[in-house]
Amino acid sequence: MAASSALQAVDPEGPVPSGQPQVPRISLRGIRKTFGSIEALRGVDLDIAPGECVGLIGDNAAGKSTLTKIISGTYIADSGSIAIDGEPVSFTSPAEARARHIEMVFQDLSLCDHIDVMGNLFLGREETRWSFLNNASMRERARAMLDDLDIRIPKLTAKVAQLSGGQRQAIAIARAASFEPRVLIMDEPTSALAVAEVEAVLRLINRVKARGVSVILITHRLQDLFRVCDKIAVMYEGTKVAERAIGDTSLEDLVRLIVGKGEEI
Amino acid sequence: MAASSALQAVDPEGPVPSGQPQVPRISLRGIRKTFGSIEALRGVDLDIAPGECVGLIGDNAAGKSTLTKIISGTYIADSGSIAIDGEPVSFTSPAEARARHIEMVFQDLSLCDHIDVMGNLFLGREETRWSFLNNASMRERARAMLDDLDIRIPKLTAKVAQLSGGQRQAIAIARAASFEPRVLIMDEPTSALAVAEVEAVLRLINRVKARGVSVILITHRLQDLFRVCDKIAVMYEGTKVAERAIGDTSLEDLVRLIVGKGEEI
Amino acid sequence: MSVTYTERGQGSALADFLSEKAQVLSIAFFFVVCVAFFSIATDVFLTPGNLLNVLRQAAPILVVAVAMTFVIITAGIDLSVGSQVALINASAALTLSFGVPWPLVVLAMLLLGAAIGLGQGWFVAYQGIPAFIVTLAGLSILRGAALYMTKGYSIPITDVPGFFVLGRGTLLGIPVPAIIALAVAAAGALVIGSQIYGRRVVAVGSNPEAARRVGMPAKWTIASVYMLTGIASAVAGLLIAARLGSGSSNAAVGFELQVIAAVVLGGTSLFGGRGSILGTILGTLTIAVIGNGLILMHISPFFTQIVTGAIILIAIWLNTRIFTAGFSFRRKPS
Amino acid sequence: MSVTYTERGQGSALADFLSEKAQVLSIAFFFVVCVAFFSIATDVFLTPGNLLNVLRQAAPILVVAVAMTFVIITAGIDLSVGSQVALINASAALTLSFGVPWPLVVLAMLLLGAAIGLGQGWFVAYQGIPAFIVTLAGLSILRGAALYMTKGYSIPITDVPGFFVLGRGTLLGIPVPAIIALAVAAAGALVIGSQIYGRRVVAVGSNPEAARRVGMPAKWTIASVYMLTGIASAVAGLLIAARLGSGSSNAAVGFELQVIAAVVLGGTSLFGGRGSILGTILGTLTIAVIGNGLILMHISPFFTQIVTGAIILIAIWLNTRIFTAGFSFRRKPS
Amino acid sequence: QETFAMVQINQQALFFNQMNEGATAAAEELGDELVIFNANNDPAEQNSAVETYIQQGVDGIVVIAIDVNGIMPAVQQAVDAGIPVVAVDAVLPEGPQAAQVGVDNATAGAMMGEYFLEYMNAEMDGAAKIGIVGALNSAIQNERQAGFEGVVSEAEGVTMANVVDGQNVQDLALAAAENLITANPDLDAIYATGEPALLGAIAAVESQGKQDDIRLFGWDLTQQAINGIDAGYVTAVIQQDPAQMGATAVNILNTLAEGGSTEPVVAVPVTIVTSDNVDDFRSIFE
Ligand SMILES: Nc1ncnc2c1ncn2[C@@H]1O[C@H](COP(=O)(O)OP(=O)(O)OP(=O)(O)O)[C@@H](O)[C@H]1O
Ligand SMILES: Nc1ncnc2c1ncn2[C@@H]1O[C@H](COP(=O)(O)OP(=O)(O)OP(=O)(O)O)[C@@H](O)[C@H]1O
Ligand SMILES: [Mg+2]
Ligand SMILES: [Mg+2]
Repeated sequence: MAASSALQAVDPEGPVPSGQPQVPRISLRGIRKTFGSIEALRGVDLDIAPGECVGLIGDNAAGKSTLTKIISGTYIADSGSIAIDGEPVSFTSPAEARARHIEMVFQDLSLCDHIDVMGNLFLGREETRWSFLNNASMRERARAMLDDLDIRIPKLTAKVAQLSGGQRQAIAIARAASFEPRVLIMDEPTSALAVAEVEAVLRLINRVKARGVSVILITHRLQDLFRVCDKIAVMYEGTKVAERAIGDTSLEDLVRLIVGKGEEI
Repeated sequence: MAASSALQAVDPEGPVPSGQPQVPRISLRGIRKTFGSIEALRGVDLDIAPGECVGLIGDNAAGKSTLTKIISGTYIADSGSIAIDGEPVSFTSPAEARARHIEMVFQDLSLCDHIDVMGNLFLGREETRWSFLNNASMRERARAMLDDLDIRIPKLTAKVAQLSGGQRQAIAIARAASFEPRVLIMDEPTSALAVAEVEAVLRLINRVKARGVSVILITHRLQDLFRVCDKIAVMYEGTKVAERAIGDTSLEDLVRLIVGKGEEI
Repeated sequence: MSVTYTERGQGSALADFLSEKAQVLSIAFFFVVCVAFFSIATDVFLTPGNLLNVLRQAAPILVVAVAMTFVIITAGIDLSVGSQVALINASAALTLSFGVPWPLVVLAMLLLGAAIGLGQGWFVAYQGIPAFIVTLAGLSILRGAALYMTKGYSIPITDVPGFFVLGRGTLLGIPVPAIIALAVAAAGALVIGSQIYGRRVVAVGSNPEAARRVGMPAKWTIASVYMLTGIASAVAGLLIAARLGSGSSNAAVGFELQVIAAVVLGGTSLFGGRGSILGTILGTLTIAVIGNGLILMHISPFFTQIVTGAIILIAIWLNTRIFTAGFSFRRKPS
Repeated sequence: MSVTYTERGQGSALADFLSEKAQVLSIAFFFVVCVAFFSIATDVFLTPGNLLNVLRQAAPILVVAVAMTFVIITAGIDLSVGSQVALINASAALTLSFGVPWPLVVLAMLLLGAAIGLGQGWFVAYQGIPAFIVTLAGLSILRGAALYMTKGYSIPITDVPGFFVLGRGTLLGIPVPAIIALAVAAAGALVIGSQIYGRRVVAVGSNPEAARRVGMPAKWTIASVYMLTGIASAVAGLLIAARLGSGSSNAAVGFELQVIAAVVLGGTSLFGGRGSILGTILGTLTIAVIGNGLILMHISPFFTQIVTGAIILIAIWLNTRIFTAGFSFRRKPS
Repeated sequence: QETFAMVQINQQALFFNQMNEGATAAAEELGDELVIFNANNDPAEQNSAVETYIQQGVDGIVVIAIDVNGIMPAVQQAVDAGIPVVAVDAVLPEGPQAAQVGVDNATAGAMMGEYFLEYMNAEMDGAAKIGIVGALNSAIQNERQAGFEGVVSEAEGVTMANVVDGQNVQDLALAAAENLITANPDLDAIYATGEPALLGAIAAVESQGKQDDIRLFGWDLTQQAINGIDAGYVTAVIQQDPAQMGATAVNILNTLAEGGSTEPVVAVPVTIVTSDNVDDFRSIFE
């Protein structure tokens, strides 16, 4: 694909041979978060190795989005610790997480409706020349970024408010994936995408994994997990109830784990 | 299920024996819609029979949401005609469509973030006693509506802004399905739902179909179509390119139709 | 795996209550502090006479602030209320001076206020012109009309004892204007909280497109809230005319900012969707109490403006620090 | 099935342009109509002397309106600009009367303006207090401070020819204030349209949480726009001082509403995210032209307020009818 | 030791501040306390303040009314509570107030009219076109305007150009005066009804370079007005003696409090300041 250079990912350490003991890229311990009367997270532990893709699944309102927002610095945990490459960190703002190359596709997309497609793709990372926006160079890269995701957006100058649901989602994905992430968090990235676009996202995940990027994928499309994930973590009502290597589980197993307590559907 | 009375659907004519020639519940002819420079719809025809579920699929930005918003009176078509039960109508506002029992689950959900769960469920259809909101009776029905969709929402007085993506979607679905629709349009209703909740929605569709409600289901989860639909319409760049009875098609066929022109994924 | 499936606990309802009612609690707290401070600092403040005075003085602002709360909840604004008050004030004095019976005048003024408000509402709701522009034009036009009617002079109202009761009378020892204002506020609270019209107002302010899509009469709802401020301005104009015994185009200069300040201080969001009549009442009374207290404390007039502004700012600021949990006046993060 | 797969056509770029620029086009159209009307109705209007007059008179408003456009794009508001102008105006006259060299005074006033603005911005951005409340308190405090400093006297500025050039001089026949104002406006347009700071301002106004999430310095951006209005108010205060040859706490009463009206008339949305400096320029000039033209036409002063308000309202209304396609001042339907 | 309260219109104009100073000084001399309230042009605020002072039981109230009719209920209330009220400047209708201090603005405006006609006949060949910079939102200034117009408008040789509204704010008055001058290139004179209006008119004449063509007549001296008189384009300014008015009012209240009585109308004379007598007033603005 001609445009693949637009989707770069660095891994300073290079891919680590699997099977060898290694420091997790991200390590969460005892994360808790309460909103008013709701305990969104009740103590969650999770490890993600470099180049690993973890599928995070669970019932609605289980706390998946909240957990990943804490990793990306959007929320601050009430208690618990986060370590990146073994080094404890505590983010007070998303900017700090971003400085450590943690990128996230938000479930609500977090686009600026009044800014055009190109502006949204480069939001917070505008290319400038003498402090002026370098539109020519951004336009070129923007095209490449979108082509990579197989999405058709005729006009880069259209305001994103007017785009279809899938087009908006594709922009959010392209934005997160294109700026050399070391950790890429995707919160239901394919929920509004059509078949071809979903395939493109899955290909994208496999591609960045190969470069050593750690990926967290939240999705309710369980069959996709088996295409890209190495490990599945299941959440239930604010706790992590199970973790499975991808080889040790099956679709039916996951459904049972999500629904919990032997309830049947 | 104890609460099934909350999900009622009327069909004054009663279920029609299939195979018999009948007036379509909804009949669209030559619908066109342009936004600025974008021709969102370029002349679309579609018929939906009473008690029939039509799956509307297509690539992102194909025009699915626009088409259904025209049926629900949210947009006004530039040209083309709509007939309901053979009678030509032209809606100038969503209120008129709603008066004819056309209900829609919007892709963006259209919830009021500052109003609580119960208020959103009954939005535009508040129960009153002497012009005062009858909260007691609404609370009871709200519980039943949500239980029907298998969704756990602990507090009916929580503001919907604080809920998880899936919870919000469930509220939008419950709102559209619960007030005796004759036509139920669902624009990607299951995109943010977990497994059990998706099943509940599919069950719901089959239940209302049996009562003679016409359903339009937009979804990118193609496998779901085979569980509930009678007919599939495929859109591509603002036109309807194919229509298939469910028995005459397969997953692979649909994927090929969506992607179009023999492109492969 | 040993993890068991447990449900979340119920959690503290108090925490929810606190974070949901933070604004009202915060202004209530501040109100109490102000009252306590002035009670200690001056011996006149807590006398019944003075308190009733404060109530009577605050009444016109409160009446309009209640209606303004509706407008602001729809994410609108009405800058023309001061000019409407002046116009009604002057018109009432003029018609009374022609010898028209006062109950008729009252009725006519209420209708006039409703008509003016509805006119502005029509431009906002049905023509889609921003409320700020429509009511700014209204501010200019209506004040100009009042000026033209009175030629800049004040018109005395004489010998209409029945009318004067509106502004100066008492009922069971409580000033009539205060009773009217509190009745209006109570009605406002009831309508916003538990009537279908109030629900529509909130829905239109929260997400106008969603309100339209569920079939609510969104445009009519928006237009009607301006009718409410029109009627409320008429009431305020009559109260002021009855209290001052005159009508003048200079009445209620700067009134709109006082009213909006009271509403916003009470925690209603200018971005729509969120507001509380109780907060508006407390906001209005707080401003009135500060004004009254500073007079009683014999603050130099060179300092009153500085002190008033500083008190409000510092108080709100301290409150945000105290009620930090979930407290946010700003647009909710989406 | 016989339907073939065809791609959508390109569509008319003109339609896009028209619907995107509807507000600016509409105010531009209206401006041209006003100019044409007054040119025909009076013979003085189109004389160079009068046009330069209008430019000079509009300059202080334009300078502040450009900065206010930034504030309003972030969904904020600054009600204190009039009081800031008065404070700077009075301070400049005072310090000049102490014999401080005028370039130093100019510098000091710009710094003072920046400091005041930043102070207000801090409360808004870092403390989360609504801009309306902060700047309303600022309006009161700063006007009070100006009053206190001058004790109500207007302080004459004498014998500072260099300073007077700022307000009364001309360069190549064009008044210096007009040159300053147009330079500020051009810089503003450049920053909003093609600088990274402008992009941040728009992003923060469009979706503050998204701006924060992508790592933009959201709070700093919000605070800084109030610094801009502070600096702009300082410039306006200096221009007015140099023009009047005196400083007084009475300067620029009601200035904030004029400025905000100019910005909103230019199509900038009070809900944030959308605004245009070109629109602001046209809005400011339109208001100035109407004020000037009505006096040239010898309209009775009792009618000027009525006529001004009515013209603006009717014009905006007609424009919405003409540019209907996609024209909407209101919040975008989500 | 008595406590008196003074309810002022605003503090934007020097006039009122000088009145405050005069009153404060008089009170100090008498050993009394004077508290001042600034209503910022809102008539209802004035009534509220009077009511508050009644609650506090002050020994006398001075009012400078915004709305002369509207203040009367509050005056009545004060007198009913045994608190004497003295009105200054704005003339109240017949009522229970103890005394009225100051000049009638309409009369003084007429005086200025007479002076203008004299000047016109002597210096302007008996014909002049005159414009007015007013403040329509100030009743006092409307009276000054009406008094002046009553004398001038019907007089032989006078052409009335526009009245423009400076809204009692000097930068608005400046713009209005500039527009007045451009609208009437043949303007000979301007009458400004108050201090902001006069300041604006002076600056407008300077900015338009019309010092040789236009003569200014107005109210309330300032340093700029004195400069204008020295330069010759400001011809005459009515100077009231606000400090004296304030002091007189306090003295009356003090007398009343000690059981004395007062005349119902106490005049404080106005002076028309011209180049002949301007030197007497320079010291005020040092
Ligand atoms: N900002 C907030 N304020 C209050 N409550 C919140 C907030 N964010 C999340 N919650 C609550 O926390 C719980 C977990 O929400 P979260 O969004 O993490 O769920 P989720 O697992 O992502 O669900 P879904 O699959 O539906 O997206 C929910 O009960 C939700 O109501
Ligand atoms: N309000 C609008 N203004 C301008 N353009 C619009 C508007 N609504 C839709 N469009 C355009 O119309 C086209 C069709 O959009 P639509 O939302 O109908 O697609 P869709 O088939 O629902 O796609 P998706 O599967 O991604 O939701 C898109 O190109 C979109 O940009
Ligand atoms: Mg989620
Ligand atoms: Mg769609």
